[in-house]
Amino acid sequence: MTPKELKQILQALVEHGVNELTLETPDYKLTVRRGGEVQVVAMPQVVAPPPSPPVPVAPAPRPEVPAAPAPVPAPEPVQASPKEECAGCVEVKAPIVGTFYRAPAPDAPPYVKEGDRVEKGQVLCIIEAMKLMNEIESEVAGIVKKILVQNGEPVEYGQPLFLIQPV
Amino acid sequence: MTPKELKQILQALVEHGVNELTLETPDYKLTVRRGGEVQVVAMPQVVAPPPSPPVPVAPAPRPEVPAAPAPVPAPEPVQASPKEECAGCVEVKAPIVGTFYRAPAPDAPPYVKEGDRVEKGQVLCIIEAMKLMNEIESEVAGIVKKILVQNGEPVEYGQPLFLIQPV
Amino acid sequence: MKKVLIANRGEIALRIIRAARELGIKTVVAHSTADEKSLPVLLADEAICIGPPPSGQSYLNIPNLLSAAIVTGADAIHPGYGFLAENATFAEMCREHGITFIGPTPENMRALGDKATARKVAREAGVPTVPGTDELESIEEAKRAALEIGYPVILKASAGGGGRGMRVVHTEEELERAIQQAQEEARAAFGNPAVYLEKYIEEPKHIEIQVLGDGENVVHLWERDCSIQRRHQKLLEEAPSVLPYETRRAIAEAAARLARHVGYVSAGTLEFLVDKEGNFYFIEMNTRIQVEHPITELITGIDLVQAQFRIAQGEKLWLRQEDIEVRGHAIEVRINAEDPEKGFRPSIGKVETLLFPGGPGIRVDSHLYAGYQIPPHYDSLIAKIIAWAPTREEAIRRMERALAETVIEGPGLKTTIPFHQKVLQNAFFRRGAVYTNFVARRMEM
Amino acid sequence: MKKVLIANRGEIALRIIRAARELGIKTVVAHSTADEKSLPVLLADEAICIGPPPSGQSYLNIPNLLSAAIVTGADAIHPGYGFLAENATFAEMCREHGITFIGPTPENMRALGDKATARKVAREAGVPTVPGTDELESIEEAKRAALEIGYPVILKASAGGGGRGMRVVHTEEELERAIQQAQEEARAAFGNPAVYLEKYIEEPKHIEIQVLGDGENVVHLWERDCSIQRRHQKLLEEAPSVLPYETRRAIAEAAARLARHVGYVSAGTLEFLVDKEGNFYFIEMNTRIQVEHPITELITGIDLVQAQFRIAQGEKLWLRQEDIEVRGHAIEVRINAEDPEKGFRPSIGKVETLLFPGGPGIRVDSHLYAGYQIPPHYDSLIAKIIAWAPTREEAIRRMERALAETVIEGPGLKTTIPFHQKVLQNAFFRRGAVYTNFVARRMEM
Repeated sequence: MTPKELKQILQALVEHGVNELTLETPDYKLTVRRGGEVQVVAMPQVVAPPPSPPVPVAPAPRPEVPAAPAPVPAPEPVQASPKEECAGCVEVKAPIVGTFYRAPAPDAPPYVKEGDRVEKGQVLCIIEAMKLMNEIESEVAGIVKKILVQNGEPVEYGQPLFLIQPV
Repeated sequence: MTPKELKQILQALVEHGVNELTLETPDYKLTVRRGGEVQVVAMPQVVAPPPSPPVPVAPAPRPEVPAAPAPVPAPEPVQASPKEECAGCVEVKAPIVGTFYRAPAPDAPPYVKEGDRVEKGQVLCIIEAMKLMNEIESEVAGIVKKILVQNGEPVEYGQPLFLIQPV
Repeated sequence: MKKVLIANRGEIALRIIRAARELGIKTVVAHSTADEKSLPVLLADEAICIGPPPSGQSYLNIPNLLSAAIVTGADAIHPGYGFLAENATFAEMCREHGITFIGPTPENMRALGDKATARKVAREAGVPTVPGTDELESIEEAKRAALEIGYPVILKASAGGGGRGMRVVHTEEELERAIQQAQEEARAAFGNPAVYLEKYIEEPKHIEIQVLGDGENVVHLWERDCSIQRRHQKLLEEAPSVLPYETRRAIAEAAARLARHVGYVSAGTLEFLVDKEGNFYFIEMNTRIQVEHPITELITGIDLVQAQFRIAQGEKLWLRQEDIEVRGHAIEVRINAEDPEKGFRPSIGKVETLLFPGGPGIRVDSHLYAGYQIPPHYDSLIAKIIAWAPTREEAIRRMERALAETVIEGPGLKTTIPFHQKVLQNAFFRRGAVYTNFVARRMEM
Repeated sequence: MKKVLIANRGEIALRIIRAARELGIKTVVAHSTADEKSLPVLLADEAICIGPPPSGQSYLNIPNLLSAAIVTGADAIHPGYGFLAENATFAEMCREHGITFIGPTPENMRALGDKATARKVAREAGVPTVPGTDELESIEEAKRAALEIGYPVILKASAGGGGRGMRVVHTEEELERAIQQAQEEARAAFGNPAVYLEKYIEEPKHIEIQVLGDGENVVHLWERDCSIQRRHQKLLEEAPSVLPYETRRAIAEAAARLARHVGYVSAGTLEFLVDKEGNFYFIEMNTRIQVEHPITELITGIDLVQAQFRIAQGEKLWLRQEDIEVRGHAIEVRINAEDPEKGFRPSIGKVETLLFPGGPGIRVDSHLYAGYQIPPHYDSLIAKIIAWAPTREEAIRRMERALAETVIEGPGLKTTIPFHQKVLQNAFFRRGAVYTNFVARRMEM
């Protein structure tokens, strides 16, 4: 997907008041949540073996219309917590509002990357709030399983930042 | 599906005030709920043996259904229909609005009393509407099991007047 | 007046309950079996079932309605709009049974009941009507009349309606052939070839004047612009119009003159077509409260339904013309359970999720509640949202804000909200360029 | 101004969204985790979580709020009422970060921030305050002062509040003993025996004047009567008051003079006590929008929250005093999730059944929706119902009608609706005999 295509999609979402979108093609999987994060996860290109007889496509899951009146307005769909991706992991959440940075300076290496082992109290990232750099430390010793926020993105209070598998 | 196509679709939805849509083509399945989630799941036209364990498509998140809120205002408590008091009985209902009289004149004996046997077409009571006396006849032959309205009371359209056990 | 029987349903029944309650008058709602669980029935002091769902057997059932008033001890009947509201016989029967009919006298209704009589009365009162002829006898007569009226003219079938047999004629050359075509169409459609001729008014505004009368004195409450229509159904109304003050005043004064001429009692509305030059032509009078009455209430501060009650109780008009002051601008949108994407096809269903707008300048008149099942037997109006603001531009933005926060949802339920949002965004609408064919021409609907 | 961060919650957050939306300004609601599912969060263009439920860590968390404005690209902050609305430091920090604070200047807040400073400023502007002394040094001084002020007088603890250490004194004979008692009470309650003396105003009305200023020009929007209070909490407000026109005008002009004296910017309210003779005394100024602002909006037609936005954008005041015209009468009731039968104990819960009133003259400002769980962390205001009508008597009857059709129900949920219904029926209230101890005296609550 080209940036131009992505931009067109985002523009379309904004223009049409869509809050969330998941797009899966053989080439890519796109998840967009307006006001939240944008993720483009490249899927491995797989060369398909010769065609075999088509298999009936199972109906894709679709939100069922609630039988009972939904509250007004309907609550946002309950999202699978990032934590569910990693049983036993600890979520490190943003304790303040600000901008998330993975490194102390633009040209410096990141504090941690996925797969790193970290100690309790080790700095994982900084959150800049009102020009103050706040270091966020790991609450546990463990392996960084996932970094949930892109460098330079704004984070709100309580937003999950890292998944850490305690060791 | 190209972004342009998607945009066209979204535009179409907005223009047409559609809130929810499911579209299946050989290429993809699209589920859109405006204001809620949007899913575009591209289906491979040709089903190939999975190159890796397929990622199960998680059931689409759906708003939690609250314990059905009562309508506003709450419906009146369901009353036991008079008919339930006498299985097999026929209800004679008021076909017009007016005042119910059991007798043709204040000093006359009532047309019928409970326990009486009546023939089909026999007069059961009169309903006075705008100074006109309307005779109400029995639709069946049977026993008058119950008289449900007091003499001189107003009755509304459809109000049960008698229970008659057909014989 | 102690107790009123409301011979109507839906939002207007609720509106009448509200007026009566504020005046300390008890309410009885007469309802069909289909409306047993409706909000007016649930909120009224009393309710009485008067027939099965078809309105011919319930809301139009005069004996049952009168009988319902008598057995519940109601001393007055408010007919709302539609149904029996303009039925002179019903008003007369109420009078015969000693029940106050809240509305004009039967004599008022008869004087203004059909268009032809109303036009005659208007001419007597010196109020202009659309110039036209009787049935045309000859081409020569048609030519003479058209010349006198001035082109363009429109040919209409005497027996007709719904556009069939109609022909707009711009020049004398076209006239003869057009008459022949119109006659053929009229014969085919109605079995009667007779046609007549009228001045054709291009892009007219539909302007109506609200009046209140006590049989002697009449005041006008200025105008409403109801040009946003689709197939003669009003969809969005506003007050005041964007017409110049002098035009507005001239129309309003003509309307009051006509109402005074017939000794009009109660609330009523006089409809006019207004052409681009500001010429205005009386069409007909509605001898009842109207759906769009709230916009007049918002700009004048006068409660029209309460006024109907007070006049019906014999109160002499407490308002002089100089007491009536217009403040700001009001817009009403009619939210119908219809699908504007599918030719405004009725879209009934159950209302599961409901959130009405609130905050400054917003009024909601609706009989909906969460869980309400919209019955298929009656008209599709489910809510009126009315916005007031100091200026037209602010009222439009306020209405847009209000519609954006409104939620009326249920399985399969569609409403006209998206249609109204498009009207409000339309550049022609925003600059006030509205006329009766606006929806067809600017909205392509 | 392109985007505003709303540093508040509940109905006022929704009110600000509405004003911003009508002005074409985007909205970001800053919210605690407890308000994640609140209506303002659901209706705003964006939302950002700024802390856990306790307001000290969320709605009063200045760094998180400023940071939230910065990361969301908001160029303005509206503080609503309560929380940080009257915090001069917060207003200053907004200014330092280039964010427009929608409200008065920090200088305005400091000039009027505490009662003592505000009284001094009032005296400079020639606005009367309640006559009183500093801390009393001797009995002789107290006697002199009391004689000058005129009996009855009230003794108050310098360190105090909440009625402790207070003593009303009607004659000089009682004075010495009363001072001794008051000093003892003050020492016991606050560890400081110092007391001072003030004129005692019997059965005062609590009258407040709404003003709008741009730093140079100030207009007043007349008064609100907020006398219906329970333990200094306002419960029902109305505008205008029943005071004579001359008194109303004198108070309003004094208020405008004071606001002009400090170069007041934005919307603000000046509170006065008014005695039975029509003497009025300035008490304090609220440098923010107030809960009861809608009644002023309804009688003047002016949107006060939009006015705050426009003034904050640097617009010069577009209203002259003569443009502000009062029409009719408005009443607001505050519907709190409290049980009036149990000492107004908070009664939180889930709103399962909800039906707000509608129809003519009714405005609802509420963040409730069916299914909303009222969080226990914040104040108990859940809805404001406001009624407008041409006269006070009609407004009262309209409010009674509106409350009768309101349904706010859920398991264990109680509201103050029954309390308001009793106030509206009270004969003293109906004839306008209201004063700050009305609820205690006439409602025995």
